[in-house]
Amino acid sequence: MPAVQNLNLKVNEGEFAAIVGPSGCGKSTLMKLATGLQFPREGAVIVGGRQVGAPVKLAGMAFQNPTMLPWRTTLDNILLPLEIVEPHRSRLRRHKAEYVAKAESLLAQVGLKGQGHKFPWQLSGGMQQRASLCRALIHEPKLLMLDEPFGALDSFTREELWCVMRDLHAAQKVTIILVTHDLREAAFLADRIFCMSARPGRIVAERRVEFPRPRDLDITYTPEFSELVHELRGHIAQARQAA
Amino acid sequence: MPAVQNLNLKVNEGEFAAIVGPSGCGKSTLMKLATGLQFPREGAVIVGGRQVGAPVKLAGMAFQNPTMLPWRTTLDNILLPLEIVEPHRSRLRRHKAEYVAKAESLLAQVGLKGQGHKFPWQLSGGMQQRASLCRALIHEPKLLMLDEPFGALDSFTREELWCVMRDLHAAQKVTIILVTHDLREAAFLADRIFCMSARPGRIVAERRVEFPRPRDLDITYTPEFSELVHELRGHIAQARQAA
Amino acid sequence: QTPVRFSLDWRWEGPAAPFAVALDKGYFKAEGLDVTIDPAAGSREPISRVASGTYDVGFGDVNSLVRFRDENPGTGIKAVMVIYDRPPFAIIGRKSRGITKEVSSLQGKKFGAPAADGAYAQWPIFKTVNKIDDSSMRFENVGFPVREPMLAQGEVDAVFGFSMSSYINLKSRGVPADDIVVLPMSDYGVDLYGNTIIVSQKFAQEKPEAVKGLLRAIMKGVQDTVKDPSSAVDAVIKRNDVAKKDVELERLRMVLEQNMITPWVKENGFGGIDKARFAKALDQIGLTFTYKAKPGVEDVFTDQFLPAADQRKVN
Amino acid sequence: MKTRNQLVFAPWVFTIGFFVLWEVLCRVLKISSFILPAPSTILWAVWEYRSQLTYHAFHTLWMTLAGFGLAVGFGLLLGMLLGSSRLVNAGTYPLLVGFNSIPKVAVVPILVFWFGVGWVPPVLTAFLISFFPIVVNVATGIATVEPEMEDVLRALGASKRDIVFKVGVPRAMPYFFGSLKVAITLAYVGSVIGEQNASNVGIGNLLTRASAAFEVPLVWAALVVLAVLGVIMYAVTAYAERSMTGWAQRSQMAA
Amino acid sequence: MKTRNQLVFAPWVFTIGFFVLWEVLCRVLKISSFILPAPSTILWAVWEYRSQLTYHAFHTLWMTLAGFGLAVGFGLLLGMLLGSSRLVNAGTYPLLVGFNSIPKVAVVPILVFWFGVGWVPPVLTAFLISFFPIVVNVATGIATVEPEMEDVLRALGASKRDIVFKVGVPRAMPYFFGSLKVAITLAYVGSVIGEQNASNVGIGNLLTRASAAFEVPLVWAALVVLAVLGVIMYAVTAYAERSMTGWAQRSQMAA
Ligand SMILES: Nc1ncnc2c1ncn2[C@@H]1O[C@H](COP(=O)(O)OP(=O)(O)OP(=O)(O)O)[C@@H](O)[C@H]1O
Ligand SMILES: Nc1ncnc2c1ncn2[C@@H]1O[C@H](COP(=O)(O)OP(=O)(O)OP(=O)(O)O)[C@@H](O)[C@H]1O
Ligand SMILES: [Mg+2]
Ligand SMILES: [Mg+2]
Repeated sequence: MPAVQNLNLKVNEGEFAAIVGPSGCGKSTLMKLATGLQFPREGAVIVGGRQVGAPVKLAGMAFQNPTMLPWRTTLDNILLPLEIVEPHRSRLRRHKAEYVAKAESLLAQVGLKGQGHKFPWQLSGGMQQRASLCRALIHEPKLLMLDEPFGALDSFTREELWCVMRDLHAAQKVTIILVTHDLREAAFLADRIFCMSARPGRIVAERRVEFPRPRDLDITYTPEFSELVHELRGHIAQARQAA
Repeated sequence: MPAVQNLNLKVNEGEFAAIVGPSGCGKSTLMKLATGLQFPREGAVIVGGRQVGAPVKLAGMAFQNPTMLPWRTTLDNILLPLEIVEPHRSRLRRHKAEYVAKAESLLAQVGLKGQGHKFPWQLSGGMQQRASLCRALIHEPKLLMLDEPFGALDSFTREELWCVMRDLHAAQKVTIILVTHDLREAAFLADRIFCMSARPGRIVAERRVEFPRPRDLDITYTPEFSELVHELRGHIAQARQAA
Repeated sequence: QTPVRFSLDWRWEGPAAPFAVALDKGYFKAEGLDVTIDPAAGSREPISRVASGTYDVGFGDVNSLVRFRDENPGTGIKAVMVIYDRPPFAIIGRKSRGITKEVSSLQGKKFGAPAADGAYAQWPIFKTVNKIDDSSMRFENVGFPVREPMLAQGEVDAVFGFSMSSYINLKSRGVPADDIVVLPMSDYGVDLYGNTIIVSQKFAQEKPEAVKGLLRAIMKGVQDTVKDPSSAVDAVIKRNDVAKKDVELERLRMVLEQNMITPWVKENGFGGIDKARFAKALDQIGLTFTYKAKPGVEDVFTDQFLPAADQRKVN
Repeated sequence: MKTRNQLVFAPWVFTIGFFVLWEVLCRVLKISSFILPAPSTILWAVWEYRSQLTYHAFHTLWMTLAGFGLAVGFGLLLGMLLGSSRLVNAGTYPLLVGFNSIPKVAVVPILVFWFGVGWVPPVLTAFLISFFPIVVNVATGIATVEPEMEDVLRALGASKRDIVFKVGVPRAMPYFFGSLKVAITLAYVGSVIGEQNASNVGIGNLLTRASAAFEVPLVWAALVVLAVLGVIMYAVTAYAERSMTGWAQRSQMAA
Repeated sequence: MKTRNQLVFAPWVFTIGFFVLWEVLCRVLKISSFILPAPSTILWAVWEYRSQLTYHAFHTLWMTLAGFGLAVGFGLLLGMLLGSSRLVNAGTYPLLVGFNSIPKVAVVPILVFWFGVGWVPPVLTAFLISFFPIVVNVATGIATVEPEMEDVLRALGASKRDIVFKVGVPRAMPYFFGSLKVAITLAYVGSVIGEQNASNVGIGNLLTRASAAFEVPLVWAALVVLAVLGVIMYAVTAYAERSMTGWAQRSQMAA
């Protein structure tokens, strides 16, 4: 049985989209298909009107597992995209210090100040996940694909990072696609939320989020917010039942 | 700087303890020290009045990362503890079918019915985590150490598994130590909650949870419950500030 | 039946015909011996094999035996029967490269001289006896497989080798027979003996009758081979599935003529030694290395196991 | 499934291409057949001596398999020991490396002293020459197991032996199979060396006799037979590898 | 830090123990010195011939290093190619395996024909004999990279070359260093074979001359020198390994 089927999902440029759905419904698969990391056994993936044949360039991606390269320090792991993506690639050698400073400031933003010299396996699970987020951001991609980037974090750290993402989105107008199982997270951050169901993975609901931006953490305590989360819960409950 | 220091933590037999704390504060390290998987660079670890010298036997452990062995199917991964721990070890060959049936029923309980033949890398992140939980349970250990076992799950699946854990604890009177960053989870499941702070990791607060057992999911909507969660939030907020 | 392990000096090729004949015609069996014959990789190998006790009897180079005994005193292995009255050591050159039968033609030439070669090992004798100054000559350590091909290609002017192998190999490489010049060292004052039958001390002391029987059987094999080389070679071909009869027969004929059935053998019978010549050989061996303790003739060779003189006639 | 077909044909294309190139070079450069015979000459020799070659090849195959079998068993055991004990590792590696820096040709005569000419020296030479790569790779494979995987078992109070068998060895399988490719070729070399100096049969023995008789095409025919035997054994190993370490071969890089 | 000390002493203890055992066995079993000389005899010969041994050993060392260097470079490149292309892998493995099943002794004569007697044949033999383990291990290392690691780079639109260099090669380093231990010992064997057949200097040449002259203790002295050279090279490699693949050696099994 295919993991995802007949799945249609439209995200505008500069939009912040969130995908929610029960565990195992095909969210990660969707992300990998969309970026061309996996190829469909049958059928085709169309992005921007064109069939995806090779990994799309210029996406920043944070995987569900942090998968840092164990032979590089955290800092070197974060600098990795710069060694690949132009124009940084050709600039990296000469402007090393500048880029390192940028990586350090990103680390500081996610609460890992001064941990760059450690190897990934010397970091805690949540720290690795945050470092992996830094890696997705360092080259300032136009499209960010985040697969449960805050799954291993406590609520405080998580909320801090929400704000970091919110500000980043506001400042740079990047397109962000966020996979999450935290409905509050989706409601707080996204412009549009897609609910997926399992076996085969399909979009069962699409919901625009109309809260004005910039949003403050306080809105998560408003009744409208609770209502939205409740509505999403309903969709997911349905999606699970269907499976 | 040591990851944890002067840490004293008393869990009674048959108790359900939860440990909460900000990311990177030393929760996983604590678990590993207590089970003898890591040895302290300095000082000693005392469990049950005796210094820990080798990994303690008869503990069931679910790690923060599922770390399934990639060369075994999910089912074989789950059966692994039986190949090690007596008395199952000597019984396994003759009673194979019985044990497989047990593993299958565990899989069904966590919502992975019929997925046993798949290899771990064919499962989604949340599914791996659930399989790893099955592995911790299969040999019915007297002590369960769970390190963020529900981190990658959506709230519905998570709540289902809360109930599974609750029933298991009620039925078998195992001692459970649960690390989590979800305060509602801790409040719903635990008899006693420990809050940790970072750098070095210490217990900053200990809180008994007095809700009567058996608890229903409904209690999570009571004001007492919200109050407890709020109190815990306060401890963690303090713990983070201190760092 | 007394079991006897016998080590040849080399593969099953023409020169091993006497032993093959003795096996096939049951001469060993008739003496009450159950002989197994194994090949070896060179005429030095049987010496250490016999000395180690793995083999009872070997067919190997007596000059190496002298040297071996000097290096390892107390092993007590001895030569009991001479097979090659003259050693096959030779310098093989090409007329077209200026090599002639004259020793002086060797001056300033380039030689293919395998480090492990038995012929090259006698160079110090050759050079001393013929008063050659070899400072202008170049000796290249080439492996056995390339020795003759390099000569055929003209990479070297001459090689050290055994007359019967190198000559035949060169011919099969397409070098015309009249371009090949063979300088057998024994024609140039090198008075050594060649391969002999060697027995271990243990075997000789514990089973002297078996040794005598063995030599009688070999003697018969030699006589049969001399009489009918062609059918003797068949016994070899049977044991070597890549050997070609005409080649092996030619090789055997050369060995018989040049090394085994020499004028001295025709006159005095096969298998024995001329004590004076043997003593001289011991002196000459002293030119190739320094004795720790120079042996006497009796130490190296004993004729006590040889068949009676009248049984050792070969013509 | 175009790529599947390509994968099946690739070995043939490459191999045949290689031989064609060799043939052409031999003809164009007029390389004389006693330096490097053209494949056609060698093929002809293979045909001419087919019965001898078959007979000796089977003997060599047996010697090699016996030696290789010993090497696999011993190599796995020693590799497990070295991989799981830093002390034994530090202690014995120098000896092992030292022993392996010694050309095995030098060891064959000793084997003859002890066991005489026969099947023992080739088998032992094949064994001695081929066990080392297996030891090194298995040891490396076990020593580089991710501690996270070990912890799964250690948390259960598993003995070190259990950990080595349940995690170390399976994790080391890709390493092990890698080493088998090296070991099987070395085992052939070993049994041939053994046969050259201490046997009355076998390709090694045939080789020396052929080269002593300057039958260069036959020498090469024997070498080609050796190579073919090696490739067959490799194919068997590769098949076993695919079926046993499929879990490790998921990389898409090798596409 | 008791274990640290143990690790430093272990090689010495094992090695000295081994030689003592050898000495005792030789004396008790009265093994004659032309079969297997006792270590004391060998040591004496080493001392007696120290100047020749040093001279020839340096020559061999150079030959070996040159051949080994070539093998490392070529092996890495070919291994990367084979590990990253299934097609090339399927196509060339049979050829490589076939070539490696051929005893290199048989190849030396060809080298002598083409390059004459001198330094080229030993270097090339060392190269030819030692590159294969490197190729196999590097290829295996690259082919078994976890796809999750590749994805990190593939998501950035990295070219295959980038992926091979940034993920494949570092991931294959433990495999690579494992193979070096095998390759260095083979390289010694190769240069010795080359020297035996095509050189006027070097340990290989010394070996043949000594064994032709029944100087068995000198033969063994030369072999011991070879072994010591091999161990020294191994120590250098092991040092490089420790400093470059520390990340992979975190296993606690090897305690
Ligand atoms: N490599 C693979 N081979 C075969 N099946 C796979 C593979 N990867 C994923 N699947 C299957 O596809 C389905 C969807 O998996 P996916 O990882 O996309 O889920 P998900 O929505 O990300 O779940 P989670 O929230 O638990 O991470 C699952 O049923 C899983 O078993
Ligand atoms: N192997 C290691 N070597 C060195 N330092 C380590 C190692 N493992 C963990 N640490 C450090 O110990 C501290 C605590 O790590 P730990 O994994 O216990 O955190 P945690 O509480 O589990 O965090 P999280 O909630 O993010 O999983 C961190 O600062 C981390 O950098
Ligand atoms: Mg997922
Ligand atoms: Mg943790």
